[in-house]
Order: sequence, then C-alpha cells, then structure tokens
Amino acid sequence: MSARYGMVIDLDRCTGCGACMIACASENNVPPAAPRATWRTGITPMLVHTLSNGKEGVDRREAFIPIACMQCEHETPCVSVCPQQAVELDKSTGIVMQMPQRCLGCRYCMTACPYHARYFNWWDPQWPPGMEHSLNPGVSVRMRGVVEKCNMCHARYHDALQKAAAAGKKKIDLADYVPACVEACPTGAIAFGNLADPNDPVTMAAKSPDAFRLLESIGTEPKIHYKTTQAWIRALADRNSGRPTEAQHV
Amino acid sequence: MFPWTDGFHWTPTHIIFLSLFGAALLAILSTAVWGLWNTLNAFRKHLAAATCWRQNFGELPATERRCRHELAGRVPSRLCDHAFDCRTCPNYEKLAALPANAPASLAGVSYSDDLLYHRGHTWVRSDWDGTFAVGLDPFAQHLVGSPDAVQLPEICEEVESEGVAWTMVKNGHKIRVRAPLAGTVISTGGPDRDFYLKILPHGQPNLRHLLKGPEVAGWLAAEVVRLQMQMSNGKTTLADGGTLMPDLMDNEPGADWDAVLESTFIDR
Amino acid sequence: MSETALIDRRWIARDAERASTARFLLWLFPWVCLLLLGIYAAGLCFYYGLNQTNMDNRFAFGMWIFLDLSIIAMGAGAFFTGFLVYILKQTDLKPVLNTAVVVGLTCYSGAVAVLMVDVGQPLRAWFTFWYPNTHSMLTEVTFCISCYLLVLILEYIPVLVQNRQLRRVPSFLVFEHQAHKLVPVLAGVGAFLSFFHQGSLGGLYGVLRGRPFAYRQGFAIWPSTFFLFILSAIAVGPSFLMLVVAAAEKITGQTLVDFRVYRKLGFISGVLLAIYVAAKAIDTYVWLNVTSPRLGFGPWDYYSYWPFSSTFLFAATVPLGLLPAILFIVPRTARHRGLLLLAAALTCCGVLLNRFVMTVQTLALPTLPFDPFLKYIPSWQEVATFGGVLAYGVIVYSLSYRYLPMFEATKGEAKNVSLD
Amino acid sequence: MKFSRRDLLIGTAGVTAGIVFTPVPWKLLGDVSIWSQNWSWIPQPAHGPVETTLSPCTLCAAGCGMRVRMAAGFPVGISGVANHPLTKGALCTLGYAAHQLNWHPARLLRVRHSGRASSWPEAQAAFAAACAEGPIAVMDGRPGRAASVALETFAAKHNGSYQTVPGPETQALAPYAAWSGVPASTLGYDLENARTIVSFGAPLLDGWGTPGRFTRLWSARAAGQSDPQLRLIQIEPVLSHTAARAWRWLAVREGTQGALAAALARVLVEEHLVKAQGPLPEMTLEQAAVQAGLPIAEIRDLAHAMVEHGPTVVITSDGDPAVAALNVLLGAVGTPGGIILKSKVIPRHGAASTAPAKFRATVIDASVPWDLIPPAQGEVFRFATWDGGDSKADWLLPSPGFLEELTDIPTAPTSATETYAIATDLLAQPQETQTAAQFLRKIDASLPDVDKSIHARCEQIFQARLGTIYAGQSKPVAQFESAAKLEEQLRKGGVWLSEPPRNATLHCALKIWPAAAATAPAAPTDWTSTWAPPVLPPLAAKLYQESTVREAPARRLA
Repeated sequence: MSARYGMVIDLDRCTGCGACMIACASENNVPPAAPRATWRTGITPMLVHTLSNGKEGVDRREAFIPIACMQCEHETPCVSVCPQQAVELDKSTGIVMQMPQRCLGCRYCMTACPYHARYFNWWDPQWPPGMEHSLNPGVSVRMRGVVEKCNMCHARYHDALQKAAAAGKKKIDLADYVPACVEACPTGAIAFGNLADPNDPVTMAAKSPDAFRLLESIGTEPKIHYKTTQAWIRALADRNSGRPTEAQHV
Repeated sequence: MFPWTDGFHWTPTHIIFLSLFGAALLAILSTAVWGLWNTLNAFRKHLAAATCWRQNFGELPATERRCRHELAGRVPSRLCDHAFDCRTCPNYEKLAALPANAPASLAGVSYSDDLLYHRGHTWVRSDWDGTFAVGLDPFAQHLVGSPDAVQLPEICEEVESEGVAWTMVKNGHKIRVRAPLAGTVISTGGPDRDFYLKILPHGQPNLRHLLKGPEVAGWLAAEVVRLQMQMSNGKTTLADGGTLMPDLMDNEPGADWDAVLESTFIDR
Repeated sequence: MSETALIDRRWIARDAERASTARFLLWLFPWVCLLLLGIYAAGLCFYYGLNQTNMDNRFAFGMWIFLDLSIIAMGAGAFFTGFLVYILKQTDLKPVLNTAVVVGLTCYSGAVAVLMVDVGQPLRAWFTFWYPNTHSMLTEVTFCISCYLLVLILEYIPVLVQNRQLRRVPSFLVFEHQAHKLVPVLAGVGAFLSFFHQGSLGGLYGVLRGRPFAYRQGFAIWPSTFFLFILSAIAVGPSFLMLVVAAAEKITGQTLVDFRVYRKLGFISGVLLAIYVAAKAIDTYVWLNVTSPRLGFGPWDYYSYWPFSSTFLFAATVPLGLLPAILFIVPRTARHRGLLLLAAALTCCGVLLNRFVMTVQTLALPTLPFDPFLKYIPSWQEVATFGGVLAYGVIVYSLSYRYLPMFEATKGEAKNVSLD
Repeated sequence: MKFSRRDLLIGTAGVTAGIVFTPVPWKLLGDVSIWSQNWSWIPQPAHGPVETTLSPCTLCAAGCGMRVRMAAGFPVGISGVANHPLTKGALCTLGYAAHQLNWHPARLLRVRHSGRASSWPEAQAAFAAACAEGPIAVMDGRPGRAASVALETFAAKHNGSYQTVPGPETQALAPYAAWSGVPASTLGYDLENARTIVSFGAPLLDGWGTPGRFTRLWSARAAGQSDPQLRLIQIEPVLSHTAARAWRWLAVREGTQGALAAALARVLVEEHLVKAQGPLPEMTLEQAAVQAGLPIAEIRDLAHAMVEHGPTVVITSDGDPAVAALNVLLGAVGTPGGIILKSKVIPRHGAASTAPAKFRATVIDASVPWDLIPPAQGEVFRFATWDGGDSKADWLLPSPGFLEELTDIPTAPTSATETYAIATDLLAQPQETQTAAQFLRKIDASLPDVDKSIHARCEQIFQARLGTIYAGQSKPVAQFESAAKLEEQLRKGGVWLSEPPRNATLHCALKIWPAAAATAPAAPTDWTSTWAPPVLPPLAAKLYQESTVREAPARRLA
C-alpha cells in the first residue's frame, strides 16, 4: 500500500522562530538571499507567515503559520498545469515532486498554486566563496530560471528507502524519514506521518476537531493540516475569502 | 504523453490531443510540401515560365494589356485577358476578320511584314530549314543600342515561350529578353549578326500569338507613345522630327531606365 | 535621386505611390531605436535572468503575459478574416486580407518572442513538445501557437514573393501561384488552430482552481473562459484590423480600402461583440453566484480593493462592450467613419481590460485568508522588451506596406484577369 | 563551372533543409538543454559518504548538542540531538546554518594591524614588547573553559588583570549573586519545577538560555492551553515572538520595568500575597502605575496571577536589581522552581586579581562579544573569528572558527545543573588562525595547555563520582572505570550532568528595596540578541529578507 505523507502543524506551539525555514534551506541547498531579493522574490520552501487578529495595541494577538507545499492530493493545481510534466504527484508517497531539470520556468504552476508555496529561482544560486563545501551532498542545486518547492526532503526519503532495502524491508521505517523542518522545530509543533495509515498519530491528529486545512473549500485535499485551540486563529483560517486583513508584511 | 516519458500510459486525452494536432501539423506540412512539389513539377514540365508569365501579366497596367486587335484598329478598345496568348483566345478568329486601321506614323521605327513580332520586342523569322530565327526588334535596338554584354543560352539548351531567351547588360541595367516561342537552341548569334538565336521548336509550332502586319504598326506606335510618356516624366524629350533617336540609353542616361526597360521587355 | 533611393525604388511596386526613401527612413528611425532598446532589454533578461523584471513569486505572470494575451487577441483578425474570406466566402473582405496576415504574423511571432524571454529556461522550451502534458492548457497554447505560426509564415510567403524584385525569381513566382491554390486549406487549419489557441489562452486562467477569481466552470475540459476568449478575440480582431488600416491610411495619406470594407468589419465586430457581452454577462452571473461561493469565496470581496472596484466590471461590460456593439450595428452610427473607428478603439480597450483583469487582477487578489493585496509595477526592462515587440510590429508592417502589395488598390486595376 | 549567386542561394537553402534531416540540430538541441542543467557556475555539492558526529555547539555558552553531518571532510548539515538531556533535540534558529559560518565573507583569516594586513610574527613581537613594558589585561567572554585557565594564569603571571565579560543571562543572575554571596556562575533557574514564569522582556522562546530546554518545556506544558500547567507571563513593551505566544502579555512602557516591579512588590506585600514583609519600594502603587502606563487593576491582577499558581519565578533580560528583587519577595531564591544553586565539581580559579589602573595592552579573547568596545588606552589585541565591522582594536587576530578548535563547554549560564562537554576540532584549525591561549603560550610556554586542562577536568568529574554522562545512552559517572574512558565519551559528543548539591543553601535577604541599576545594560530586544557570533549565517536572510517573519537585524552583519 502506498503512503500519504503529511503533516499536522500545531499553530499553538509555533513560536515563529524560523528554525524550520533555516533547516529547510540548509538541507535542500537553497541559496542565501540574493542582494536584491525580497519576501516576494526569495526562496523559502518552508515559510513562516505572521497572523494577527487585526487589532492594535494591547488587544493585538499574533500567531505564526508555517506554509510549505501542501502536497495537494486531488486535482493538484500545479501538476495539471505544467506543460511538460516537470511536476507530478508521486503515487507511492503522495508527495508532489518537482523536476527542476525539466522545468522551463514558465511559472504557470506558481499562478496555479493558491498557497503561494512555489518559488522561482530569479537569480543564479550563489554562495560566498568556499561555502559550497557546506552543501548537502544528497540534494543538487537548482539553476536559475526554474521553479522549486518543498518535496518533503526527498533526499531523506530516498535514504530511508535505501536503508529499508538494505535491511530487506519493503516499507521504510518512519523514524528514518523525518523532514528537516520537522526535525528542527524546537517546540515539536510539526508532526509528520503517514496519513494513509489510520493508526498513525498524525492521521488521528488530523481528524481532531481542532484540526483544519487552509482553503479546504477549493477541494484540492492538501496534506498539510493545521490545528489550533485559539478561536481567533481558527476564525481567520476558516475565512477563505479574500477580505482585507492586516497580515503583517511590513 | 510519449512513450519515452517516465510512467507513460495511453489515455483518451492523449489520443484526442495527438490526433488533433497530428492532423493539423500534417495538413500544414503537406500543404507546404504539396506547394513545393508542384513548383518543382512546374519546372520539370517546363510550365514554370508560362506560370510566371501569367502571374506577371496579371500585374500589368491596363495600358500595357491592350488587345492586338485594338492596336490594329479592328476594335475601338479591348483588353487582353489571355496573357497575350491568342492561341487559346476564343474570339481571335472573329476579331481577326475585321478590317484593320493601323496608324501611319511610327516615329522612324521600321518593321517588316515578313517577320512576326513578340510583345517583348523580339521578332521571329521562319527559316527554310524549319528553324526560327529570333532577333531584337528595331524599337529595342534604338533603346539599347549596342549592349555592353550579352549572355546567350548554350547550344541545345531549351527555351520556353515567355521564358528568358537571353540577357543583356547595358549601362548596368540587366535586360532579360523573353523568348517568343519554345524550342531547342541550335545556333546563337548576337548583336553583330542578324539574329540572336535560332530555335528548333518541338513539332509544328503555333505562332498565332505573335503580332504581324497592322497589329505591329499599332503596337509599335503605342509603344512609342508609352516611351515618350516615360521619358517626359524624366524631363527629357525624344529627338524632334518624330524620329526615335538611336542609342537612347547612352544619350539619355538620366531617364528612369528601370521603368522603361521593364515596360519594354515586359519584365516586372 | 540618390543611389540608395534608386535602389530602394527598384524594390517598390512600379506604380505604387510611396513616401520618399528619406521620409521612410525618418519614420522607421524611432521604431528601430525602440526595437534595439527592446533587444537590449531582452538581452539583459537572458544574460542576468528574470531578476531584471519586477515579477516575483506572487506575480509570477506580469505585464508580458497580459500583453501577450492581448496582442494575440488583436491578431485574431488574421485567422478570422482568412476564415471569412476562404471558408465563408466573404470575398469583399479580400482587400484587407494581406494586412490581416501581416498583423497576425507580427502579433503571433512577437508574442512567441516575448514568451521566450518570459520563461526562465528558454533553452528547454522544446521540452513541451517532447514531454507534453495533455492536461495543461499551456501545452495546448504551445502546440497551437507554434503550428499557427507555421501557418502564418506559409500565408505570408506568397505575399512576400510578390515583391517587385523577389517575383523576378521564377521559382518564387511559381511557388506563389501554387501556394495561392492552398490558401483555403491553410485558412481552414489556421482557423481551427487559432480558435483553439484563443480558447486555450482563456482556459489558461479559467482552469486555475486555486485562483477563485479566475476559475470558471465550463464544458468538458474547457472552462467558460475558453469560449469567451474565442468570442472576444474574433470580435476584436476585425476592430483591430480596422484600426490598423485606418492608421495606415492616415499615415500614408492614401485611401487604401473602400469604406464598405470598414462597415463590414465593423458589423462583424459588432454582432460578435454583442454576443460576447451577453455570454460574458451570463458567465459573470453564474460565477458570482455559484462558482465562487462554492470555492468558499465571497465574490464581492474581489472588488473591494482599490483600484479594482466593480467599476472595472461595469466598464468592461457597458462602455467597452455594449456601446461599441451598438455603434457598429446601428446603421446611423455605422455610417460615420469617426464613430466606427471610435467603436473599434473601444472594443480593443474592452478586450485589453478583460485580459488585464484576467491576468493581473487575478494575481493581485489574495487567496489565503492572511494574504495581502499585492501591487506590481513592471520594470523598464519589461516595458522596453514589449516596446521592442511593438516596434517590430510597426517595422514589419511598414516594410510590408512599402514593398509588398498590401492592398489590392495599390496593384493597379488588373483585377479580373483569368489566369488559367 | 561557374557559381552564380543563385547557385549559392539554392545551395544554402538545400544545405539548411538537409541539415534538418541529420542528427546534428537535434543533438545540439539536446546538448544545449543538458548544458542548461549543468551550468559550470552553479556549485555542485561534493559527493562522498556522509558521516554523522556528535558535538556540542561552541558558538555560545549554551553548548547545545549537535548532530553534525560531515561529507568530504566538511560539515554539511546540523541538527539537534533528540535525546540530549539539556536541549532535547532543539537548537537555536540560526544554529541550523552554523556550518556555513566558516565561509562567511567576514571570516578573518589574516592578521590586521590598524586596518592594514600584518602577520603573526609582527603581532607576536608587538605583544612581547608590550608584555615587557607594562601590565596586561586579558578579557574572557566565556569564563570557566579550559582555555580560560590559560588566560587567567597568564594575567596573574604578568601582573595583569583577568576580566570576564558576562553574557546577558549571567548578568541577569548577578543581583542574586551579590545578595547571596555565591558566584553567578553557580546559579541557575529551576524552570522544570516552576509553574508560573514572569519574564521581564527575556526572550524565553527566542533563543534564551539553552534554547531547546525552555521551548520543549513550554511546548509540553504551556502551548495553546487556556489554563496551562506552566504559565508564561511576558512583560514587554512590544509584541515580541515570546510575548505573542505567552499565556499573558503585558505591554509595559519602555524602560519602566523597574516601576512595574515596584508596583507589583507593593501589591504583593500590601495584599499579603507573599510571606515576606519587606522591604517596600519607595514608589507608591499609583506612581508606579502612572510610570509604567498600566491601570492599577491590571497590575493588581498580574500580582494575583503571579502567586496563584506557584512556584513562580521572575526572569529578567538584564541584571536590573529592582526587578530581581521580586524573586526575593516571592521566595523564589533557593527554592524549587526558582533560582537554585548548582554543584561545583569543576572549580573555578579565583577571579579576583588585583587590577592595576592602567594597562600596557589588552588581550580580548574571541569569546568576548563583538559589541564590547575595547578600552581606549593601551594596545588592544583582539581575537575574533569574524570581523564584525568597525573594529576599534589595534590588532585583529584571526581565531579558529566553528568546530575548528578543541574546547570544553562548562555549565550554561541558566542551567539548573552543572554540566560539562567537550567539542573536539572536527575540522583542522586553519594555519592562519590562533586562539588567544595558543598566542599567549608562545610568550609563556609554561601556561597550561587546553588539552591537559581538559584531562584534569575529566579527572575531577571522575573523582567526584557525581552525575551521569549522556552519550547515546546515559551512564552514571560512578560506573566508569577510568577518567580516560569518561573523557573518551565526552569527546565523542557526550555531555556530563551533575547532581544538585547536597545541603547547599542559598539565602538572599534584602534590607532595602534596590534602586534600578543606573548603568544597567540595555535589555536585548533584537531577535538576534541571543546569537553570539558577530555575523549571521547567510541563510538567516530567509527570515528577515526573503520573508517577513523577522525584522532585519539592526546592528549585525548579515
């Protein structure tokens, strides 16, 4: 049986520290920001947004929401629009895979993604001299002009598969496959598991009444779930319309 | 979509998509190939010159498409709609039977009743041995005078009716002379001889399309008028006394010779 | 006359009235400068990458896609006039056919050129033909645009070889003769491809489930925008053609086509525009009340961001839709050349606005509940690249007008000669 | 045969058409796109087996446990050690990119003298001359290390002064040290037993102390619950990340934390919420409330909340005694869940050396924060791994970078227990670099060697037979057969945790309510305040440049 890897992110535990973003970038050889890069041109396969209740002063409440590729299961918006099959939904893992070597950089998938979880390499990837020694050997560097996104640390999945194969097993041990952001989160806010396994704690957490998904009404069946007990966060998340918000993009 | 892609399998979408675009592409390519093939074929079957001539004829202004019978004064006004190919004209017999009324003045350009004239200013002479001599008519000779260079076809080369018979260069202008009839070149002359080419046609040629008698007079008269018009555009006059000056190209280098030569040799 | 002018004259049809060489060069000069600037800007984008633009991850499509969609709609006159003349036998439109072909060719080839700059890895653009994804509207667009460009080139060659010097080459002339026989086939294939192409450009945004502002339900695999784009394109095509001819007449100071041709083009535009406005109204109604709420988006919120208020919706429907349609159809107004041209201009603006809304507004609007409304101003490189395409269009048309028989009127009276 | 222009044209056309039917254009098309996938200016990661090593982090005093993935001799990834007793698998945010720091463009790899390139021999000569001429001051930013022993010994031997530069967390404990008479380094917070934590601006969830220790604790006991086991009350003028996630956030006016503390003290004492009877601040509740910009009801409410769910501990971001006194009032000093005394297995050398008024030269160790402005008088020899910019030192001396130096990690400032760990030099020390200790040993070869000091410390732990070594699995010190075995475990990335001292009492008594420290250093407010190096890893730009989750750091190099 194929797996469906997914996450449940506890927004009550997210402190917005950004460790997931740094760990993700480090694991996946994401280049540091180009000098002119901004929050709109950067590459952050894992991205923490600030949420607010819209009030100012002492009544203000803030929370943080990590956004990565939601690995949409149904009518995956990016898969169906890619003109040259550079994006596909891996049937055995449920992960939406991006093949940078086949991507022509048309960015149609980016306009299709309602979660803005896809990033374009606007610049040549560059590190300070010598820093290429610190690159993760398991992941190749993407070139300028292609789109990239979270692939749930596929190199780690690959390693886990190899380990399982070496041990003569067909299925991987989930303990061997932990994406970098999950591993890095200092509060353990991100839980990673196999949503196809009904006994997986993540599957159960995803079914709790506190759990929800972003833009669920669009019907793409994202595999990243969130949960919160705080009413204002839930109310904000359930508001799928594009009403004006005071989201902090200062 | 294609079998070389990972995880490939056929679906109805593939089949519809491929057949639609395959059909479209096939239609486009076959159109292009068909066009090219027909073009090649036209050359192979010696139809190219005729096709070109017809194309060019379509572009001629009305003044240069006057029917020979109008020129001969048989009818008041008539435009040719058969590309000067009277052999296929259904009205030829009927019109040719009418009495001619050719103009008298020819501005010193002489013509012979024994020769047949082509609208591209060549004459054709039927020789005793079944060949036809082709030469430049006096009007053209007045214009060109002695050419700087002449490039004649090789012996045994085929020329096509309305195709290029020979080319001349005069004062930097390249002049392509249309062949009045089709056949094999068996002898070449030149400006110094009384003919340029001797052509052996395939079988008995039909030369009905060539002008003769009063038609030639009318035609040449019209040509002189045309020439006069074109020259006066360039603020030059022909020699007074009504006689065409010899060696016009040398004597009037400032005229729009491109236009004159194009009209004269119907080579647009 | 100088030597250059003499040589130039040799390439112009003998009895055509054309501006002097100097005047023509003077006219071309600014356009050539603009073209060179555009090439420089595009070169920057190739060399340094798309960071030269002001596009970003959120505005992944920018001005280029908006204007590509627009000029391809404008270029629809090419296939549609061909379709009218050769398939529907509306032969009185023949005088503008060559103009339509040139306009179509420049619009399509210009759009392809901009697309090549727009993609991050143009060297891999051909992967679409090798690993095509049949479910993608962009695959459809790519296939249609490249096939149709072939058609346009094939349609343009016969016009090209009618040049005074080129026609001296016998094989060209013979090929032209042969090609003429095939133009109806090309017109048919071109119409099919182009209908599909305009449609799939509409589908491009209509299928975006993740962008509820653009998402539309539809028929089979095609969202309603597929059909609306076809309709609006064939409505604006004749209008744009009319404007181009009018501009050519104004610039050259000659009467190039009969006014009846204008009226006919206007009438076609008007009828199609009326149908389009009606269809668009129904589509908008269904979208506002069914499609968008079903995706969880309150439709009127889309219009709560300045400057994208509902006046945009109104403007696209009434002054830029219904009004020109009426001006085109009602005989009293259609008699006036000025009103006709005004209607044509309004139609073009309406389609521009529609393409703008579909591309730019879609991306500016938030989707996630905490998204901000985004602004985007194109960089000079983007503007210059597009300016280059515009200049390319003007230059190609000017050259074509000068050296090729663009209007039958310029060919003299030799019209009804039977060639065979 | 003659070639006309026409032949040439036809030939060209033919060749062009013909080429289409050869493999050349198609091969070229493929090659060009393959080239676009292998551009030579795109760096390619090294290939080779990946090995995983454990090591404590040496970037700050917290000494978090790291799992370092090494490939081709270089660290290529850093993650936490899941079963680490202190950090519980977490690191600070920027620590995940620490392995890139050695290649930071601001890395110092050349001796600089007054801004110009110089050399080690010149620096050596200059320093030797200075030693001969007068007393030397040595500044240490992370006292208690094996290297500190050498620094301290040198200062003592050369009639100099050994000065330590405490970090903000150590400074925050200074008032208690002053009141109780024990060194601040032996004090710690017993967070695990606290049930209410009142933080006066301390970035508890943002890298404070040993980051993983508190974030894991908070996550397990406090996150998102309306009535959590552990109540985190954040008192801070702005809605920081910690404030945003706290159980309660009180927006106090900037710089009036002392006033709020005074107001709280008044409520606590006057309403008999605490056993202590005094001393009371001079300020009245009303005055304090006006100063702090808070309604009295809210202050009263807060005071009640502070005590209703004890034990309660107050944590300050700086060493303001006016706020620290609240802990004394609450009885949170020397009691579980409050500020407690740690064991002292590894002794510290006496820090009190007689300090002459003037120094001929000052040696600043690389552990001293770059923010410290060196003394204006005398010649300054500053060791640093990165150039934080705007250097005020005469000599800038390159130090070994991350994981390039053998060092030990003594107890972290906020830790509740004494700990010890050893970071080995996983990477070869660059030849261009020297540590301060190495530098000083060239002047005075008799200084204790770091390696030997570490041996000695392991021996001390072994002899004390206290605590447990955690390295994969835990093993009590008492079960080790030799100090060498123990050291081996520590050198492999293990960590020693001591036990709370038996019969140790900590007692603070206040006679008068302390005034706010006049020269209290400004509380760190920036999110980078807990990050020790003067530079950020380049990837940090993800947080403030390529996203908006953080603001751009004001004072550091990116």
